[in-house]
Amino acid sequence: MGITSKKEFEKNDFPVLDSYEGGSIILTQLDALVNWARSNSVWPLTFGTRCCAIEFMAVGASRHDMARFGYEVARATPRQADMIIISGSINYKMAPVLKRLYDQIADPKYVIAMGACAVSGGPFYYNSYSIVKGADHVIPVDIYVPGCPPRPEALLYAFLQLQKKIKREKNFKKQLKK
Amino acid sequence: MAFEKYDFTPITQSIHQALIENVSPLLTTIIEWTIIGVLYLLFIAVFGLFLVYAERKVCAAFQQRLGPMRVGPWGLLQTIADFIKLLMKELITPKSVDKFLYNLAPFIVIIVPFLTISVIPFAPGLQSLDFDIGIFFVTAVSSVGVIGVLLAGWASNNKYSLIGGMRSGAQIVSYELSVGMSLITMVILAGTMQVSEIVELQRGGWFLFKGHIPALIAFTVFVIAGTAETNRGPFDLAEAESELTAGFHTEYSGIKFAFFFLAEYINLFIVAAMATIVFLGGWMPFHFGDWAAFNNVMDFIPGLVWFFLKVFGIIFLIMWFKWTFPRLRIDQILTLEWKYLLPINLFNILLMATMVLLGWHW
Amino acid sequence: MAEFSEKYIITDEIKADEYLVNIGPQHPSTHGVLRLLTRLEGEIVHNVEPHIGYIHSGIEKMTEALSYPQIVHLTDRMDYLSAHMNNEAVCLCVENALQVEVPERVKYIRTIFDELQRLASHQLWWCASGMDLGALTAFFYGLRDREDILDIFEETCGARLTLNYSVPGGVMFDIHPNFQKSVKAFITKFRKKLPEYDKLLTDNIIFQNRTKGVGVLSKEDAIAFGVTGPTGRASGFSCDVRKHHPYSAYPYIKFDEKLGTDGDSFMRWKVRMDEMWESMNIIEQLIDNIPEGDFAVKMKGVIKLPEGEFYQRVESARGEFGVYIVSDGKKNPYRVKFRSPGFSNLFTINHIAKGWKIADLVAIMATFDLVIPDIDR
Amino acid sequence: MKRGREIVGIVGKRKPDSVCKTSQRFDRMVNKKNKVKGNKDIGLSVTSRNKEVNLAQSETNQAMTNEQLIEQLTSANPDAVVKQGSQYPEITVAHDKLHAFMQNIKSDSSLAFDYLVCETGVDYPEFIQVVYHLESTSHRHFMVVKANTENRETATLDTVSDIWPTAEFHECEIYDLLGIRFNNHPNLRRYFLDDTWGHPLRKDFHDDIHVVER
Repeated sequence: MGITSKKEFEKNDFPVLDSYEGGSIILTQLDALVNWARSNSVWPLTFGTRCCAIEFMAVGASRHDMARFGYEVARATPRQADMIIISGSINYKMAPVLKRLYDQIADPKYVIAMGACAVSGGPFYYNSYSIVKGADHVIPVDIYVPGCPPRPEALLYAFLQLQKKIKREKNFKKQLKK
Repeated sequence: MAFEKYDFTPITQSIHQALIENVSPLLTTIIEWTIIGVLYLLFIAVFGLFLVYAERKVCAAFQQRLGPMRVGPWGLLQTIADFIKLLMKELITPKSVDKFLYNLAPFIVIIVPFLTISVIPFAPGLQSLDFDIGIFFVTAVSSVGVIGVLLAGWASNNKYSLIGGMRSGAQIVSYELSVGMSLITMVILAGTMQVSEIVELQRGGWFLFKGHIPALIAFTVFVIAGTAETNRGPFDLAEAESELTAGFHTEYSGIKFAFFFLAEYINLFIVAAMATIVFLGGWMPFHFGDWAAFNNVMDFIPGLVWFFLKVFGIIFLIMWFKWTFPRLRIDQILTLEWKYLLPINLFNILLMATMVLLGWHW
Repeated sequence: MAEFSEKYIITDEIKADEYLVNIGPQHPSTHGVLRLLTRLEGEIVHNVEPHIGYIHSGIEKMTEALSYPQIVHLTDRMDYLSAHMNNEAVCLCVENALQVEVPERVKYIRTIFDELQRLASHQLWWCASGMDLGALTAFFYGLRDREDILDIFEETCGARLTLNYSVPGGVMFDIHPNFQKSVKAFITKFRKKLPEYDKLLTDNIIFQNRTKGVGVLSKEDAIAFGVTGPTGRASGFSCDVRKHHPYSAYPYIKFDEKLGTDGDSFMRWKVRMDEMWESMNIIEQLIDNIPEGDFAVKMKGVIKLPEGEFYQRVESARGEFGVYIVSDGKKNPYRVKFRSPGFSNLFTINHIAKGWKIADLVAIMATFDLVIPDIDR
Repeated sequence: MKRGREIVGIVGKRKPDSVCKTSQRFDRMVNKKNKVKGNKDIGLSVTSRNKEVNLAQSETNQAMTNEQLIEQLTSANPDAVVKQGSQYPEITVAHDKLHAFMQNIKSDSSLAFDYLVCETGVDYPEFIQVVYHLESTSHRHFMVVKANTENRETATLDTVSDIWPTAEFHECEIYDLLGIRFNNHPNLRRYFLDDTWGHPLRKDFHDDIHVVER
């Protein structure tokens, strides 16, 4: 399905209203509001392991400036962060630490696996005795960004994809069904 | 004068009259309290969020970036999105914390700006509490905030928090002195502690110009000490990110963290407002000697606008500090206070007293 | 699966007033996943014990199953900020072992890339350590100028960070036609920008108070602990491999080895700032004189090193980088050891941070310019 | 900038020796110019050491040649094995005499190997070898010392961390990856891996769980 016009692109961009059949209007609108807020204010944890961390820094810097999308406030403490960008490889000694960091983040939390190492082990897939073959062996990952290291534009695209993903969430309906 | 037409006193008076004629005096008081409370709550929420946005834009400008752009026009809705997100975020209470104090701390911190803001005259007639000890009240109440910070540091059961809390305690207790003394210097000049009267006294010229040398010294000291008291860079040791992750609020998440965040910015506003009132004539317009035409044009601008213009000027100055200077070390901060600012202040009070006594001011 | 238990290994007993703080593995000041087990009394550091291995990837073991051209591509994942120096070290080692003389053009290109990489690395160090000291704006200024160098890299070799540009026998492909022009433009621009860096931090009174006299490393200690690079040179330890064991085009050019005297954090800062000027001088000497010729010599399809042991030293952005290859005559090495500068540098932390405040520990860490994957390999 | 044009003469296929001469001549010219102009140097307290660099001169800086070095070492330690034709002077010392030998070459003022560049281990079928790359910062010698352990199973060697403090950390790394225990080491612990792991750089290390072989 190709996107031909700007209008169609925008329609694809906001699938929230399309995806609700029935249900109460108030909760739907509330859902849309909360998702709008959440998707536009995702604060990453300052967490970098390998080369990708440098590209992550480049994304935060003047030329690429991720602050435009509301991803600005990189928090050093996991309690206040919303997202981990796993930038680099995770080894078996680091894996419990990463799991713990993920657990310390308050819900809702998101994970971006940046770079080949975090996606699959990358260059350390073969013959390495200590690298976990993909960070998704340790914590659930929302967005995968390939590349070694990915370009800053790729990470920005991942942010936009994450925004789209957050906008599809159903927070209140789930609670009602319970 | 021309700007008297922007006086809010008739409006507040008419509301008061209408209420007191129709309902009992007790109910009048309750209704007025409620209105004022709601108004201040709204003001703090909206203005706090706006200051966060302003800080982001200012720092982006310093860093040759754009800052928030995508959420609303020019990213204006960014902080609202942040606020809703923080509101909806999970509140984690770690297992080993002192639960009562841990939950109490953010409220103590947020109460302080509510108390201090009550004596600030935004415009003629737009002030809820007009004590005769207004300045004294501000200095007394603003030191309550440190208790919240200390509690947060202690109750979090985290070593980073504890170090941050202790740093903050040492720092704020020290800099309270400088803030108080620089205000007292100006109180000597004014001869009163009543905030509205201090503003009224500056009708002929701002105290910064009236008191010339000692007033300038007091102003400089006040801005430095005020920056330190609000825990902002370069004095942000309590939450020094590269050393203590997030300092005293390391363990706080969601809206409790937002309280700390908001309180910091409202405190910033209060420091700027106090500097405006005491040194820059509050809502008084800028007048220049005998230039009647110029003065009339200045009078045309409402007092509320004047007040916020001055406040934003000082807030911008303090933001400028933050985004330019590296952070000090704890012993350097205390050295700065006890070895430099405090002696300068004591000397300055003497100078001001002599000057007032001999009538060497305009 | 082998389980990792979190153990506190403490060399001597904790005294009554002391407490332990775990700085890291996730902490903004450690620049990666380093864990510093710190014993504090109040704010004063009594003991720092670095715990590494949180990013250990076993590159040395992996190389035993790879051929020599493949090893080159793993090396820039170690010290990714001096990726080209690492690549070059392996290439030079292989070329030395095979007695291959690379064309002059390659030497010039490699040296220019070395210095560009050093500039980029020092820029990143500058902005990261500015952030550690609390000056957040520095972070953005450094990265802004770094992008210009990355553009030059990208133009020629298609990569921004992990260059993979050197191969045994030369470089991967010839320089881009615009290369000389854009390098010159960058140098002209950066010569104007660099004084800005000094204005923002070096001349700042708060910055000087934070760094002067803090964390002094004496020359004797620097030699004894094997501290190399700008960190060692700040202590007066003349350890520049470019001077003492010149390789590539370094014998042809004239440059100063910046030596400090005090060995404190400020001197480490100053030496790096001066090295940026010196790097630009080196590039300017070379950029107009790149000789014509091949960009690589023809190597055999399968490179087999003669039996023996080969050691090659290069000066990476943070010190002496060494490659030690033991070959048994096959296409894979028998054993490869990377002597990383960060490994030796890191472990002096305990020696020099004792007695300073926790904020000074951060300042010392910042001026050491550590890259953790370089230490862990 | 003008400096770019000062060394135009060296471009081409000239040999390093001629390069040095020309560059020296140019340098003299540059120095004369700089006396008038004053070289711009922002280093306020950083002393610049402008030494003539070339391969030949850096060799002459050495107090003695490699042959003399080997001769002196072998005369003092007759049972040390010298390898011929290697990149650097190379000496293999018996494991029980290692510590005394190392102490000697550091304290001897004519040798003064005070800088341990690199210490590493190599696993051979019969023994594990520890390789020390040493440099003298005063004489600029470079030398390789090797010591073999008696066997692979209980590989032990004397520590040199009391001679060069940096060895303490390199030895921990070797212990971690190759499993050599160092006697008298102050704090021998595993840096990278846990006690439950084997020693991965040994040739017989196999790990079917973590390693994907190719």
